[in-house]
Amino acid sequence: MQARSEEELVEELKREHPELLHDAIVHRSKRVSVIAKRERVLELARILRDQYGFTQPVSAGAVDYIKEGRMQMIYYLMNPETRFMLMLRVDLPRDDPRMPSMTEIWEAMNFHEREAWEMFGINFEGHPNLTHLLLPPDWRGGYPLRKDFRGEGITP
Amino acid sequence: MSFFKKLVKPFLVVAPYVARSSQTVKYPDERLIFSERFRGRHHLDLDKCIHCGLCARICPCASIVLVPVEGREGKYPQIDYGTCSLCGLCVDACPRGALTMTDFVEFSAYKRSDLVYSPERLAEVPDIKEVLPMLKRRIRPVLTDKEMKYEVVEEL
Amino acid sequence: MDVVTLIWLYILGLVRWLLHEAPLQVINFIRSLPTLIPELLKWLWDFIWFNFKPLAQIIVIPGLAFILLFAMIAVWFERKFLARAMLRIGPYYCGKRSGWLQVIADFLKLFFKEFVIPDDAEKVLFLAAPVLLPTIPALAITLIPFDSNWVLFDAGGLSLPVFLAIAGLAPVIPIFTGWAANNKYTIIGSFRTAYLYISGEIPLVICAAATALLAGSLDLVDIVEAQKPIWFAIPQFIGFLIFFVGLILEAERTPFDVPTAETELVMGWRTEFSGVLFGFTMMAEYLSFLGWTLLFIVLYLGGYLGPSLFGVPLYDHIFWMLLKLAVIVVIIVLIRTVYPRLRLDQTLRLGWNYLMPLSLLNLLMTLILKWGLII
Amino acid sequence: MTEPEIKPEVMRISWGPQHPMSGQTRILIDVDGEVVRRIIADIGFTHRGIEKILENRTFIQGIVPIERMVMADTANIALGYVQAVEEALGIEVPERAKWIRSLICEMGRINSHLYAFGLQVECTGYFPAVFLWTTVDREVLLDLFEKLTGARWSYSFFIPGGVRADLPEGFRDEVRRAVEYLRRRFQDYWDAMVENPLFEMRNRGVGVLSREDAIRLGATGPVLRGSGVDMDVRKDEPYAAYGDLDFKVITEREGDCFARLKVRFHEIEQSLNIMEQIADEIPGGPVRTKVPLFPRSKPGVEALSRVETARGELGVHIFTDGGLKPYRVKINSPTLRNMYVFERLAELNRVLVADLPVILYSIDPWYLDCDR
Repeated sequence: MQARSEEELVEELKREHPELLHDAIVHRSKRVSVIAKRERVLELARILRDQYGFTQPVSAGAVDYIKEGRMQMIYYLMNPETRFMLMLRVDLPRDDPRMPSMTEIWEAMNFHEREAWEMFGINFEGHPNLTHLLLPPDWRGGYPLRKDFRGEGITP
Repeated sequence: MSFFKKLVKPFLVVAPYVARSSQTVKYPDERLIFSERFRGRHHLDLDKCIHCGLCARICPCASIVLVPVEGREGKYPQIDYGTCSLCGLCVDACPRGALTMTDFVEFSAYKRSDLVYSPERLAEVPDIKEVLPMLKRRIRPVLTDKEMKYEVVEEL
Repeated sequence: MDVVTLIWLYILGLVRWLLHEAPLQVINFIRSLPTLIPELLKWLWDFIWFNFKPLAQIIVIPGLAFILLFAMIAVWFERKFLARAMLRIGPYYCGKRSGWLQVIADFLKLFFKEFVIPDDAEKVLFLAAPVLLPTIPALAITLIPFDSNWVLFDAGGLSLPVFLAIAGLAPVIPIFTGWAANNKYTIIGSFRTAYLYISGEIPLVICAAATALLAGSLDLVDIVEAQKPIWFAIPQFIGFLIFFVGLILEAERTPFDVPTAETELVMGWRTEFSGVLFGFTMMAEYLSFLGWTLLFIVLYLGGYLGPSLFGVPLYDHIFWMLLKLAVIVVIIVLIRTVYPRLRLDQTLRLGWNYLMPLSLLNLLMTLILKWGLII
Repeated sequence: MTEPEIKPEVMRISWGPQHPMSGQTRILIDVDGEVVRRIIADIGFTHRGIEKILENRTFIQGIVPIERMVMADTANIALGYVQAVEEALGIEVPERAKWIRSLICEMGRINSHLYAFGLQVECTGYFPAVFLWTTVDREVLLDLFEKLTGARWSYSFFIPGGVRADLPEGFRDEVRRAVEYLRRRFQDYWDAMVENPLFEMRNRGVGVLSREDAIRLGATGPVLRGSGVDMDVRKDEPYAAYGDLDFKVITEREGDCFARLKVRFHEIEQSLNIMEQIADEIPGGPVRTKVPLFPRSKPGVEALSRVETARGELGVHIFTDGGLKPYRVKINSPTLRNMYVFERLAELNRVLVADLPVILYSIDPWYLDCDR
C-alpha cells in the first residue's frame, strides 16, 4: 500500500488513522511531517514502518519551544523506495517530557534518543541503555540544548 | 598464476617511486609562494578606515575589538590571532577596503598577549627575512607531470 | 769491611764492566738483530693470532660492532628507503642531508630516556626480557661461518641443529614478557607470537634438514663447502622460497608482523617497554632478522663463497657474505613498502596449509635426489 | 558513558582514545581470544556543542563554526548549512554560483575520499606508500582550493546568496590539468593497492553488511551504497548544479569493506568527471545576489536541507523565530549513523581483533562530525 505522491500519502494517513495523529503536512516535495499523539505514537510508528515503508531511520532530535511550554521530538525517517523524508513529530509538555522509546521499531534510534535524553531531558520509556552519549558520565550541569540553559559554573 | 602476477605487480608500481624526487617542502628553508587570494594575516590601512565597526560585528569568533590609536581620531580594529580563524568575513564586510589579507602565516609567539595585534602592528607589513630568518628560497607549486610538482624560485 | 767500602767496590766493578765488556755485548746484539727481528715479529703475530683472534671475532665480526653497525645501517636504510617510496625525504637535518646521524641520536635518546615499569608488572621478568631478547639471536649468530676458519663457536660438527635449538628459544621470552607486563595488549601479542613461531619454525626446520641431507653434514661450514659446484638455491628451489617466507615470518617483519601489529595492538607484546628497554627489544628484532638472514645465506646462497666460473670459485671471502646480506635486506625492506599485514588466521593458514606440506614435499624430493646420486 | 557490565568469559579492552588507530574516540571491545564479541562505541570526546554555538551566531557567522565539523570535507558541510539558511530566508542563488558550489563540493569529496582511502590502507598494516601518496595528491586539490577560495582547508566560501568570489583567471584550465593528473595517478592506486592480493585478503568478506541490515540500521553514504542501495541525495533531490550534471550513483553488491573501498574509488572517478564537466560547461553570469550582512528571519519558518557529503547524507534543520540568529539548528550527521552500524557489526559478523581497524576505517569515521 504505497502512496504515490506526498499529498496522497498525507491524505491517506489522515483518512486511515485519524485517531493516531493530530495533523499531517507536506512541506515541499519529498518532505512530509506527521504530528503524532504522544500516547499512541508507537502504534503510528509501527504502521509507518510496516505499511508505508519508512524503514530507514535517519536521525532524531528535539526542539525546545520555551514560550509555548512544549518540546517537540522529531524523528527523521526515510523511505528507501520513494525517497520521501518523513518527520514524525511528537509534542511533549515541557514539565513532563517523557514518551515511549522508538528503539523497539527503529533500532538505530538508540544513539539519537540517548542524545536527546542528555541534551533535552526527554525520558524515553523502554530504552535499553539510556546513558550519556556525548556528555561525560558524571555530567550534572542540566540539559544543554534547552533554551533556559545557562552555561556558568557547571563544568564538572 | 594470475595470483603471482598480481603479487609481483605492486613491486613494479612502487619501485620507480624510489627514484622520484620527493614532494616535501623543507619549510624554514623553503616556503611556498601562496596564491593571490590567500588569506594570511591582515593588513590595515589606517587612512582608509572609517571606524564603522562592521568588521567587529561580523567576526564569528569575536576576535576583533575597536581600540583607539595614539595621534589619530576614532577607533581602529585590533585583532586577536589567538582566536581568529582567518575566515576573511571582516575583509568582505569592510565598506572601504581598509582591511586586506597578506600571505604571512607565521604567528608564533611566546605569550598569548603577543598574539593580540594592535592597529599599528596591523598597519605595517613585515619583511619576510624578519619573520623567517632561515628562509633561503621560495617554492612555486606547479602541476606539470608525475616527476615534479614544485618549482624552486630563488628570489626572496 | 764496612758498608762504604762495599759500595766503592761495587762501583769500581761496574766501571770495569762498562769499559771492557759492555761494548762487546752491544756489538754482538747489533750483529744478531737481522735474525732476531723476524723471530720477534713472528712471536708477536702468534701472540695476537692465538689470543686476539677470538677477541676480534667477538668484537668485530660477528661480534658487537658488526651487530650494532648492522642494526644502525638497517634502520637508517629502512627509514630512508621507505621515505623515498612515500615521496618524502626522510631524516635530513641530522648529518648532512643523508641523515645518518639521526640513528645515533635516536639511540642516545632511547638510552637516556626514563623508562617506566608498570605498577602491576612482574618486575624481574619484565626487566629480564630486554636483556635476554638480544642474547638469544646473538648467541645463534656465533655459529654462523663467515669464512672457512672464521667460526666463533665450534659446535663440534653440529652447528646447524644447535643454531635451530638456540633460535627456538626465542618465542619463550615474548610469551612471558607479555604476561609479566600485565597489559591486555601485551598478552594478546604474546599469544600471537606463540602461534606464529610454531607455524613458522617447523617448515624452517624441515627445510634446513633437507639442505643438511643434501650436503651430508650437519656442520654449517660443510654445508657451505658442499655448495661449491652449485648453490643450494637451485636444486632446492621450493625450500629456498619456503625458507625466505619463513624467515620474514620468524623475524616478525611485514607482512607477518602480527604480534606487534601497530594498528591493532599498539605495539603487541612490546607495548609497555619504554626508553632503553624498548631500544633493546628493537635491537633484538633486528638481531633475529640478521641471524635468520645469515642462516638463509649459508644454507641456500653459498655463504662466503664467491660466484664460481665453470666450477672454479673466484675468491671466497667474508665480503661476499656481507654483499648477499645487503641484497636480502634491500628485498625485505622493499616487501615492507608494498604489502599490507596479514591477519593472524591467514598467517597461520599460510604456515600450516602451504609452507608445511610444501616443505615436506621438498624433503621427499631431496631424499629421492640424494638416493639417485648415491646409486 | 558508564561502562556496561563485563561477562566473566570475555576480556574487555579499551581500544583508544590513546591508540595509534582509534582516533579521538574510545571503543570498548569484548574479546574472546581473537574474536570480538561486542563493540561499544564510546563517542563524545570531541563534543563541542556546535548546535548550541550556532544558536548564538548570526546566519552568516554560523558558516565558520559549522565548517569545523569535518575539516576534510568543509565544502559539503557548509553547503548544507548555507542551503538551509537560503531556504529559511527565501534567498535566490544565481546559476553560476550553483555550478561553482558543485565544483568545490566535488573537489572536497575527492579530498575526503582520498583521505579515507589512505587511512583504510594504513590500518590494514603498515603499507606506508599509499597513505603518503594520497597526501601528496591531495596537495593538488588543496592548491586549487587556495587559488579559488584563499584557504586550503576551511574555505568559508559559500555564503547565503552565492559564493564569495568568481573563478580566477585560467582556473578552468587548471581544473582540467588537475583532473588529468589525478586520473593518471589513480591507475597506480588501482595496481598497487586495490589489486594487491594481500590487501584484498584483508578486506574481502570482512564486516559484511547486507542490504536489509544497512537500511534497518540507518547506514548512509558509501556504507549504504556498498551494500547495494543506490541512495544518493545528489540524485534523489538534486541541489546546486547536480540536476544538470551527468554522473552515476556507484553501488557495489558485496557490502564488505572492500566494496566500500571500491565505492569510494569509483566515486572519485565520477567526481573527476563532474569537475571536468563543470570546467567545460559552466554558465556565465553573476556569482552572488545582494544579501544584507545581518539578514533577519521570518518567525516560525523551518527549513531542512539535505546534502550528500563524502561520509553520507547530512541534514541541517534550521528553525527561526524572527531574529538575527537561528532559533535551533539540528544537524543530522552521517558519522553518528554509521557509528551505530559499526557497533552492531560485531553481532552480524565474525569480527577478529585484526579486522577492527579495517572495519572502523571502512565506514570512514570523522569523530568531530559524530560528536558535533
